Amino acid sequence: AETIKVGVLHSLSGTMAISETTLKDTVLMMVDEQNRKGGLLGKKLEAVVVDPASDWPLFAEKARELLTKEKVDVIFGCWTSVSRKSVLPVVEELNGLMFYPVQYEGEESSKNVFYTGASPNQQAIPAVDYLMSDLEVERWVLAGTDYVYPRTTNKILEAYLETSGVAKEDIMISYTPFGHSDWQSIVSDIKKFGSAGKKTAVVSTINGDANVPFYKELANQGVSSEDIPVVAFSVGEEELSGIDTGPLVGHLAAWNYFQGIDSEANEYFVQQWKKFIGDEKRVTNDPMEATYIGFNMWAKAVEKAGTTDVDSVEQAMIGIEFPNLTGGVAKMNKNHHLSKPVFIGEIQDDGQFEVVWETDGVVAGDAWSDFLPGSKDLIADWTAPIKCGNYNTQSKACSGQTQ
Amino acid sequence: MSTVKTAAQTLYRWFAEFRQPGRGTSWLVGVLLVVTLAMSAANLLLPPESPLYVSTYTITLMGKYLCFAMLAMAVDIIWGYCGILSLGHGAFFALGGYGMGMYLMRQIGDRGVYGNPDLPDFMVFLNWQELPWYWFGMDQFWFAVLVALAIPGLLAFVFGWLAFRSRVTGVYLSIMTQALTYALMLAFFRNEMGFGGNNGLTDFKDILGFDLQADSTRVALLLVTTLMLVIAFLTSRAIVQSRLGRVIVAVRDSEARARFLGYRTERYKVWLFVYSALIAAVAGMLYVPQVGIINPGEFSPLNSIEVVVWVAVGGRGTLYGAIVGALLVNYAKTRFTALMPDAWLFALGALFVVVTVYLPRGLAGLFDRFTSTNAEAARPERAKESNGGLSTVEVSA
Amino acid sequence: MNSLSQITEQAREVMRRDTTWPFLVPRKRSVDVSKNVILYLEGLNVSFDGFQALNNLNLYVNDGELRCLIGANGAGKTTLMDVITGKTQCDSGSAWFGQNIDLLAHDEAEIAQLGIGRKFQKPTVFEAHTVFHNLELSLQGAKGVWRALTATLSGSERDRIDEVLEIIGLENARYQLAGALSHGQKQWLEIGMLLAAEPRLLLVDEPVAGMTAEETERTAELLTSLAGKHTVIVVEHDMEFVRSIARTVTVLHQGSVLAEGTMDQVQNNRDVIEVYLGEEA
Amino acid sequence: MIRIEKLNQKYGGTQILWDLDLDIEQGSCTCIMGRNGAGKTTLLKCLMGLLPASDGRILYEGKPIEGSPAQARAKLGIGYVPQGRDIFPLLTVEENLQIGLPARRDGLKKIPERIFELFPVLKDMLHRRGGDLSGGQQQQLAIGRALVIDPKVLILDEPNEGIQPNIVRQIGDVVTTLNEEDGLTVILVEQKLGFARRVGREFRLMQKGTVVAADKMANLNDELIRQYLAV
Amino acid sequence: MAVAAVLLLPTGSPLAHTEPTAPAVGSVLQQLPGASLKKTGDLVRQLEQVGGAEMRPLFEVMLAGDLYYVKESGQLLQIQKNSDGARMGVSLFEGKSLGEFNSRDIKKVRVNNRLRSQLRDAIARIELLHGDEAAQKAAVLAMLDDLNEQNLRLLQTAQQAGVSAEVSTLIELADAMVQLRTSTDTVDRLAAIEAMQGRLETPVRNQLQRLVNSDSEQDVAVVAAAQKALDKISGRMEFYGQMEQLFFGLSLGSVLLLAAIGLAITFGVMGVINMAHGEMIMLGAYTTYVIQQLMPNAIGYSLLVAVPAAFLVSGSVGVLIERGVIRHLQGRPLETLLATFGISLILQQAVRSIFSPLNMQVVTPEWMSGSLAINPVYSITYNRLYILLFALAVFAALVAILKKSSLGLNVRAVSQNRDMAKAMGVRTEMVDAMTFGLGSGIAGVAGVALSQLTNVGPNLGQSYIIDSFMVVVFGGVGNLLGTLVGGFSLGVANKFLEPATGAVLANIIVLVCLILFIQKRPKGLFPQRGRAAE
Ligand SMILES: Nc1ncnc2c1ncn2[C@@H]1O[C@H](COP(=O)(O)OP(=O)(O)OP(=O)(O)O)[C@@H](O)[C@H]1O
Ligand SMILES: Nc1ncnc2c1ncn2[C@@H]1O[C@H](COP(=O)(O)OP(=O)(O)OP(=O)(O)O)[C@@H](O)[C@H]1O
Ligand SMILES: NC(N)=O
Ligand SMILES: [Mg+2]
Ligand SMILES: [Mg+2]
Repeated sequence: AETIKVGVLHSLSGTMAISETTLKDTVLMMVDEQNRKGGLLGKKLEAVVVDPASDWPLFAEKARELLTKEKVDVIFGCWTSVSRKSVLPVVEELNGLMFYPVQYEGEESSKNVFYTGASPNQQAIPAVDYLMSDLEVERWVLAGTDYVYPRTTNKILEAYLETSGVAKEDIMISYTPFGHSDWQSIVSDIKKFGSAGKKTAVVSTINGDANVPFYKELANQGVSSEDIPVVAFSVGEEELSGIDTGPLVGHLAAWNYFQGIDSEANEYFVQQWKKFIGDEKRVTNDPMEATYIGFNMWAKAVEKAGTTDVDSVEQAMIGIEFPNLTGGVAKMNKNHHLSKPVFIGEIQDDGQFEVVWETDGVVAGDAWSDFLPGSKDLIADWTAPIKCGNYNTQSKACSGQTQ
Repeated sequence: MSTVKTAAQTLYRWFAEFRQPGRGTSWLVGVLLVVTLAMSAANLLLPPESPLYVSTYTITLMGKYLCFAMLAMAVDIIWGYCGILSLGHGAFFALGGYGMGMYLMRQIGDRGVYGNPDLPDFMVFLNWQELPWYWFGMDQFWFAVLVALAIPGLLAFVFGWLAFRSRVTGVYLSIMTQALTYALMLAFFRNEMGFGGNNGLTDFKDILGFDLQADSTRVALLLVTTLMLVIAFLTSRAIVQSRLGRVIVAVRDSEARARFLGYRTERYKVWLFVYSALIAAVAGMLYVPQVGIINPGEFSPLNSIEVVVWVAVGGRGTLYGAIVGALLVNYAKTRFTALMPDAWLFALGALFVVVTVYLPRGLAGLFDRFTSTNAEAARPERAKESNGGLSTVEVSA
Repeated sequence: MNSLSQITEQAREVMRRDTTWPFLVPRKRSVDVSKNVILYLEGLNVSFDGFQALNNLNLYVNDGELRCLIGANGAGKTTLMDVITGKTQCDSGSAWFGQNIDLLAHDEAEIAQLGIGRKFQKPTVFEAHTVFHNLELSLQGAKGVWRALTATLSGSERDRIDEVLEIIGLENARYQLAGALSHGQKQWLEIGMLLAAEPRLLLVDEPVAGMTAEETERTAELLTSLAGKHTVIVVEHDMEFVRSIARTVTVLHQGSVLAEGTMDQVQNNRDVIEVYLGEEA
Repeated sequence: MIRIEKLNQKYGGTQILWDLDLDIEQGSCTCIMGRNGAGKTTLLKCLMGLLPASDGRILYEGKPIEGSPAQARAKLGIGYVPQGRDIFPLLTVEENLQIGLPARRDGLKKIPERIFELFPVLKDMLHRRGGDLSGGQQQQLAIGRALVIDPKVLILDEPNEGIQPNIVRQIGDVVTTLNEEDGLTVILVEQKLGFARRVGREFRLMQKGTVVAADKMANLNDELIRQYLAV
Repeated sequence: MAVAAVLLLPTGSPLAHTEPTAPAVGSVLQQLPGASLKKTGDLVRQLEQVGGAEMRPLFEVMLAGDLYYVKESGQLLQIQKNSDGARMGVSLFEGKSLGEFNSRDIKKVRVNNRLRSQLRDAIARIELLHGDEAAQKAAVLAMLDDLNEQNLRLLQTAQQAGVSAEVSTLIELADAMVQLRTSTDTVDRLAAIEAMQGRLETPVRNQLQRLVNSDSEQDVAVVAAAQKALDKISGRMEFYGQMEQLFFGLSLGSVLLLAAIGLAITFGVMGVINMAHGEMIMLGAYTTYVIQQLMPNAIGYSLLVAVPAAFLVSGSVGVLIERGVIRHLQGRPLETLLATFGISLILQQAVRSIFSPLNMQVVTPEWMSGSLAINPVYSITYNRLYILLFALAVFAALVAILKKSSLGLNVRAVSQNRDMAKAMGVRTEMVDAMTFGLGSGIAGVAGVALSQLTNVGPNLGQSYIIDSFMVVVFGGVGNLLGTLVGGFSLGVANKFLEPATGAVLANIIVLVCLILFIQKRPKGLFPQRGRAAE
């Protein structure tokens, strides 16, 4: 019997394994689940797992391997933006289909990729709104790892804060290398910056591994969430499971999903996950939900299209809706990004988040930021007649699109 | 049983031909050319259904392997023959790659996502207003190539000149090279550098007007890579077999003695280092269009260490060993990551351990052992022992 | 007006066809031995971590001489050679090669190219090269990088190597790796390398250590035959050997010259007997 | 005391020692001679356990030791002074001497005074790095070091290479003293006939990896010398 | 201004001994279940007003996030998890056990950041009158931020009730601050500034700064005095800033030293290019994790147990590696790079397979958390301080082992001339194994310390291997003192550059300087000397 092949392109070794392995397991769990439901189009699903080993060129190579050698029908993969950028030309050349489940800096929309993680307007902007309105924050530290996601997000936030009337000297920006582990000076600077008598908050786009030492240093230098709250965009339940969260209670994170959110679907998902992975202590997180939504949407789209043919599925995907784990319904928009709700959670001492704020309804993901001069006129629309990822609403043309 | 053994011996002897002056050259060159030409033809001429069809994936993979082989050879020339253990050769490779990447970036022109004809995408969305000066001229292929050679060459020259003049040797030199590539990695990670930060340069469209996604371009790139590898191999072989090569080995074994014979050993080392850096740069230049991305990760010290490992697996001090080692390890990596994604590191790690323990001189040593008839097989073990393993000083031995 | 004609005059001078511009004149400096002295060492001091290895040492060696240098272990003989060949920097003093070359201003490689060759106390040869190639690398000639790349062995060079091989008795080992030679064989090879280089001044540190009596004799003959055309300085502890070759003997003690003279003079010097030879010598 | 039977040894493919037989009596002072490359050093290394023998037997006080490692042989009382001295270059003279102490059978924890009596120069140099000493000083250190383990057999490989004449004599005297007064068995490799004659009581001539002649030193005649030692 | 909204001071005397079950309290409490966060804030305010000091246990339960209510009845209670993870109810105020509750039946009274700070302030006010000295001090400091008249009155009440000299000074400082703000008399205000001179408390500085910047301030003399006071404060801050940087540098140096010190043995002394060194550190860190899993109720002692345990674990793995692999590579030092690189891959994957690829949670014991406040702008974090001391202790211990035992001498002899060492009766195999084990064990011990600073994950080792090699080489291979000095100088250099250049550039500059330094001293900071080293 023929199968439908699902490629899994997540690093299982190297620096990113820490985050991506979970997503590999999530896809395997979804494939299992789908097969138990009878597969798709009467065929079984078969997962093809490869390890791109946190090596960016290897991502491209493995994507090519999946598409040409394994002939997979869809790929779930990537975490870092650079890996996605590396894979992008390959999926476009070979007309593959990829689901990308991680929050990212936006500024991209490809016909062959569906972005189920948050774009900056679904994470960063609401978080800043919350801090400004509810916590009356007036002074801002934008701390990030030095790479494209934080750089872009901070650019957007800077522009956004300035339009909201924050003075330049009330914004401090600090970048650190990947895996930075000595935060003494920076935390001390933050402390000083925050002692000017105005309520101060840190907006953290610090990546993965650097977070643990960062929070440890915060706690030890006595920066409590009540004095200077930190809102993070890359710290979820999984990251917290590696930290002693006692001293971090009250710091914040903005996501489209928290494990702690009460809903039947979520409870089922969490249980299913714990069972699948065989560990009661394992947690779920936002990229997992994004994978979950992406996978289910794809399955729905394949049923709808009646084929796994990429062009048909791509068109069928647009407008597909699927219930979020947190209640409400996610919808795939014309720009290949999702509409999802946004939550702000506070860290609890059990390593979970307590939602303290949420958007009224869903927020539609922007492929192009309204706050960057280069892209405020761009939109992505993969339906006729525009059918392009970077349509300029001023010049009424797709910039630089190779046909 | 005995037929198996004779067959094996014949095979080994056949491999051993690689190392014989003259004939070895033609064998390796021949094999490389025949294989790549056959692959190219199979890709372009046969229909995809044919069992003999070679996919573009394989072509690209092969191209990448050959670039790595060239890099490994570059390392072997200075390490195997001159005893300079560079733990930072990835730097030259990456610099070459960035040179080529800049050219390819400029070729995108206004086909980038923002449609800006002058600025690469990453500059547009980080709000750069104009092209930095060091990007000028990089839209010309010849100029880009020149820069991509000149920068690594110059860096190698300055670095080598400083280091060898002050007689930095052994691990001290190795760690210096490592610091060099590490510093470059951190620098290239910085977005302010204007090389795309962590994301590096990507989304290339075409090279010299040929579409990079076209099969024919990929095949052409493979063939060019093969050709360059063959040329580099022949040149290097000529060098190591000349008197220059003998001086270099002499420098490796007893630099002081060579100096007392009147050889300015630091000059030999500098020029060899520059030569090796240039080969690495060429490898990097060929690598980038084939894998489609260049980013600061290539500067990572661990990458450079891996190259050293390829050379050691293949057999240090034999040019063909470096090539075979690079091909083998990378092939193993490709296979293992697909066959056992969760456990491939066990396999690769074990491979390294086993090779070291059981094949003291790498695969090349294995060939030797089965084919040794000449004196070289009986290398002086005594010499190695008597330096007492004070490797702290004698790592270059 | 005047100045103009001066300038033209100068220009004409500069452009003269029968001269080469000074900076284009090859700076191949050969040693000037017009005073018949090839090595002047004056007031040399070398110390290591406060230990005075050479102590205000003065030594003059004539061109074509065969000089024996003896002295107690640790007297500074090897250190002296280190200074001459540029391996060790001296704290003060001067070292001239002939009238015109200041050795202290050159590094090891330059000094070797100037024509000073050396055999080490502990034999050092290129272990990964064959005996033949060891000799080839030692041949006199250009030692530049580019020249080495294009160098081929000429017929006469090949003959020279064969000749040396015969002298040192390693004809049969010519393709053997030097690393596999025994201690004594390495000694010979290193002497051979010295011969192949045909230096003007040979510094030979303990050449007969580990050699049999007959080999010692052969070495003595060899060194004697070299004297005249070359200048040879030999360090050796084997008194019979020294006696068989020596014309002038210099005795070093604690970093300076203790005595100098013919073998007989030195042998009967009380000081020398006390610190070096021992009573029954 | 020591008896070697049919010893064979190879470096890689080349055989160096061929069916070598050797007999050393307790308390003797035997001088092994032969041309460069005859295999003298190789033989001593096999005896010391630093080179594995391909086959053959080595008996020490009647017990086979060919299988035991060098350190065990040192503990049994074999002291070794290698050709080229092999001082630990970065250890001080004192440390060089201390290394051997644990191998003593009497458990002494201090460097015996006897050594400084034999080689006073070592006392002056106690805190210098071994590698900085001049050749002759190193040679004395090497012998002193071998004596620290309180050996019953002392193996010396060309101990006079590069040593000033009065010290050569001194070493000769020391060896004789050790042999005659302390009853040490001495095995000496030596090229210089004079020294060999003066110190040795027995001789063994080696050629091409085998012992070709063995006798009392008094019987070493010109004929033998011409045949086996001349080039 | 600080976030804390202007709070109404409890009008009822805080000293009144009202019953907590007073009807007013009860009715406020009734409104808590299901209240919005904003509403909860109001309710807390009312509770403080009507309940006073008696509300403290309630506030503390709330602050800890343990306040729940039963969904059906709306009854408030405290939930404590017992060791089996069951939720046990405890009645408020009385502390009676109410038995186990199902998580579905109860709901948490939500608290957020802002509420927590409100609660903390309320507790501080209570503490000021009822707490011990430290609590009083903290309470006064907290109030400096928000010196309204009522707070001030409270402070005065406290002072009259009798407080320690230190707290009293602080209260006087508060007085001065209020004086400066409210008085119109120049002399009074100058006196106030005098009292504030040289104080490092943030509110003092901010008030002076505001005064200096303010356009409405007319009194030139006061402004000048304030400026002077401010300059003096800045001067002191500058000084403490330097001190802080020095400590940061030493602390970073101690981390580098710890990471490198094992390598100084395996690589520096034995000459094994040990690429698996990082993984030995990693094993030590994982050992800490396992130990904490084994003794969850004695986290305070876990590190003390972990140090020897990590030494044994990493040390034994080291011995295994030596016996299994390195031993076969004698005389081929370079090949050890290849083999240990392979081993490092295997070890990384092994922990990934055994412990999952995620980071493991290592708890920081109480005694290592927080910081030692020397003054308001200079404090030293305990974990860094202990690690600094620990690094020095490990170093001293190692030096002692190598100097005092025969191992040190034997290792050096073996590394300089293996054959000769054998011939001298040294059991070289034993020495090799012990040395490699020692180096690895020390790396493991370093892992225990690093587990307190950074991720305990499969990549832990990789992040330290490059730095470790640099430190060892910079210091001079084979020289332990060099490793010590090398580690600290790299750390301090880095930290002094960082404020000016940022973390990334500082790192780059240090690397470039390292390269140039090796030009000048090709054998590192403390080179091996003598003829043999040439
Ligand atoms: N690099 C050094 N560091 C310290 N001391 C040194 C160094 N080099 C030489 N010495 C000392 O200088 C003195 C002279 O040594 P040198 O080798 O020149 O003696 P020599 O005359 O050649 O002796 P021999 O006949 O034994 O070879 C010795 O005492 C030696 O210890
Ligand atoms: N490590 C080695 N590998 C190969 N051959 C070797 C090695 N060491 C020694 N030989 C060879 O073994 C033979 C015997 O060497 P050995 O050192 O025992 O000679 P020897 O009698 O001590 O000579 P000498 O008097 O010169 O010290 C020599 O021909 C030498 O070339
Ligand atoms: N897309 C990110 N988080 O790199
Ligand atoms: Mg000497
Ligand atoms: Mg010998």
